Amino acid sequence: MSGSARTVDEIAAAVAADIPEGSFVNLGIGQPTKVAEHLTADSGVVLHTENGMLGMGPLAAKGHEDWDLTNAGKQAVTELPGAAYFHHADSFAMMRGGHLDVCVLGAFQVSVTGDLANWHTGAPDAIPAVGGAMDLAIGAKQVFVMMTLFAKDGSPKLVTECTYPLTGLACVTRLYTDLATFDLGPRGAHLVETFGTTPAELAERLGLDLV
Amino acid sequence: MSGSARTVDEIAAAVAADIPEGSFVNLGIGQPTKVAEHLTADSGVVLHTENGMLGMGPLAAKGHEDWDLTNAGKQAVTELPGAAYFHHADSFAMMRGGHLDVCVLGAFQVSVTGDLANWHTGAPDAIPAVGGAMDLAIGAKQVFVMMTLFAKDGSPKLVTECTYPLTGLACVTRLYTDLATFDLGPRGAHLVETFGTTPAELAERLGLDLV
Amino acid sequence: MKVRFPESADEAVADVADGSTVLVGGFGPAGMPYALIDALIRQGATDLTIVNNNAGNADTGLAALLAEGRVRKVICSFPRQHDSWVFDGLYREGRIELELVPQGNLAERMRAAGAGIGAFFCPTGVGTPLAEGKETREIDGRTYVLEYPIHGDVALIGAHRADRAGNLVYRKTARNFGPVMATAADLVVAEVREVVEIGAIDPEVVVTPGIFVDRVVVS
Amino acid sequence: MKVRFPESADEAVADVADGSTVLVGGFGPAGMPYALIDALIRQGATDLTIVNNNAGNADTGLAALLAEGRVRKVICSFPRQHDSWVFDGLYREGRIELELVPQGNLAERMRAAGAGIGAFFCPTGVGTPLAEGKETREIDGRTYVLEYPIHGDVALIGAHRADRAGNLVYRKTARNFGPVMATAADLVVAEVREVVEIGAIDPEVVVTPGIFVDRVVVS
Repeated sequence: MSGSARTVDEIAAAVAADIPEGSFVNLGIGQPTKVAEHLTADSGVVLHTENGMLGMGPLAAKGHEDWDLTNAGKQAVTELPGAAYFHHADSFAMMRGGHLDVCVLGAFQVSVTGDLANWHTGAPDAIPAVGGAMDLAIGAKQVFVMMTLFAKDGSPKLVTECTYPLTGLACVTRLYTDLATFDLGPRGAHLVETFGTTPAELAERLGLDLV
Repeated sequence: MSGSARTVDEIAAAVAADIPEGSFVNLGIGQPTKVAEHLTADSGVVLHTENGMLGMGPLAAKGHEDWDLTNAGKQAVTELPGAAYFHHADSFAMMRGGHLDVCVLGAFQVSVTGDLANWHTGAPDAIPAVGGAMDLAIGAKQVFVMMTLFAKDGSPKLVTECTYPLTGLACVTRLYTDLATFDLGPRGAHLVETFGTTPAELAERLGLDLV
Repeated sequence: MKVRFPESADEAVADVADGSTVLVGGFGPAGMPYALIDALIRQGATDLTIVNNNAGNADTGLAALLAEGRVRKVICSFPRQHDSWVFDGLYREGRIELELVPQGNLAERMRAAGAGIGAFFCPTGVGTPLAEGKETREIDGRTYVLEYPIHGDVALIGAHRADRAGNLVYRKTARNFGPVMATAADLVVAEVREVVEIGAIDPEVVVTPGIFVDRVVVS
Repeated sequence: MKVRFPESADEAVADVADGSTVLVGGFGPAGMPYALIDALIRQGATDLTIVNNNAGNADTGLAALLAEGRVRKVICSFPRQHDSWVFDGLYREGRIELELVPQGNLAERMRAAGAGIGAFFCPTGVGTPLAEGKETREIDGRTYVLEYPIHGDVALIGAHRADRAGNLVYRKTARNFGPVMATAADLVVAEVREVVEIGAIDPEVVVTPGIFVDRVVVS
């Protein structure tokens, strides 16, 4: 156990540290994009953006945007040496065919066996939108999720079974949160490390058996 | 009726004359390749070769072969201005998706409703080989066949039902032979023109009702 | 058949029929055929089904087409955006139909339409609400959902450059859906920044061969 | 993972296991990875399944591999050629298995393997002996045959040029099966004419991105 809960930046740094050298990686929209800031150039990690590019660089500097070159969040980005462009069907074939090593996603809920809910709160008046989330969930060799462990109302977001509509079944392999990191799999959630709390405290707050 | 049976070159010329201006066309291996010799430059016809090219030009001159540039028969060919290269899956997607206007094939047998048999004689000791024949048969908007109307043993090659293993069902739209041209379709074979014979003679030799 | 080069975007979309399914390229602004969409707004076709990754932004382009009540149904992966108020309003009022499709399925279903594939078993969406009511099958220990082609009557796409044979190249991530949509519609209209002579695009780098392109306009 | 540049073709194929399915690029001589095939012959793996458009020509390359009795099965579209005597002899003696696949299915089945498609309904071969015993289905009035992916343990392909990131470009019709096979195998080895520095291949013209390529050798 470390002394205090992790910030989003610390979570992103932890994710970055666990990405093997030379991996091909897709970072989901939102918090996962922060992982890029913690990847060093000599890691050889190559970023994929599902709108058709490998070798994506950082956001474009203000005033230097090229609106033909954007990421999945439609922000202007840049191109690194060794990049490649391809069309949408090829890009998702790459993803769905299992060629990406890692994708990093946010989540509303994750189950102990790795089910993911991150596209829809299930609220009746919500306009649904899925984008590439379901494709990413089933496509990458490893799916990492980063999120806070508890919702604002205090309810756990790591659960026995997701109550929100699912994005994918048994797809999340590792869960990075402010309070702990977990390995997920068919046998349940394995607690790897805690931050600002103890395993016993955490198991109680979560109401889960952690294997 | 014209005065005499057509030569292979005359059949090829007749096929070429029936290909609409600006068509995208695949010419099968063997006799159909002769059609290219009768296409004028101002026809705007663009040739597809299934090994990954549009805008194929004539055979390469002797001594000027480039063995990275071959046709489906693995002969060295040339490239015309406006050509494009693509990989095999894209090439067959183009074909099977119905984007080619015409393909021209040879045949062992064709049925009056347009079934095609051109890949296998059915001989027990024959080593089967299909290549792209089945894809071409179902892919192009129109499938023209050129062949002699009778086999060397005198048996008709336009038949009520093919006895050789099929390449495709109800796919041939027009049949060009030495003795006649036919339109084929669900209602049977319609005689368009005869060469060196009369419709009555031909119907009798074929043993078919020609609609 | 040979590609045509109409004088204007209006001429290029003049014959789009009411009730058409229109594939519209672009992912956000990148690759969006703005001039063709504006021409389609002026042209007047209605009862349209629009296929795009999104469902319009702010008050221009697709959003303007929606605002005019010309779209019966949107097939897309991500309608909800910070500036998708036109779609949001129509949807909440029940005045527009939505088929929500995972982005990879959107691309692959159009590819299938262009490639003559009748249907395909796909791993995306298994066990989720978007697979409800769909046929599933276990193949080699993995579960798949059966997905069907999305075919367009018309595709309106944005590209970077065309040659006089209709061969297209794109620029950076503006490529996105354009090459796939070009294979999947009966009538394909491309909006490009420039048209060059035949021979000026290297045959090795053509992304969309001219066989897929019916009309090209410069905007 | 990062692409490697082994010293030799022998090193590049050193770990091909007995019983592997090996996708071999090329359509006739164009795109054929001759050095890798020769290295595979020296390497000794046996009981192989070979996927190529043909089944070997004359006495070299694939034909030599067959002649050494190392191939259990060939999956191809066109084994019979004027100089396919090695295959012809083995086949007539019942010493080699043949799965004959229409050429478009060969390409599309490998694409499916690379794209995560579990199976697809395809119009090719309906009503012919090559569809016998296969599931068929009528979709929108047309009959289709269900076809399954062809996945390789190894792909050996020929390309024109690689950069140090493993991005590949091909030359003319030598492109053929290479880009598809590169997506469909666990281990992808490319034989190229030259390797250039990163940045020397324009990202717009990359045909096979480095993500698909494990090893590159110059021959």
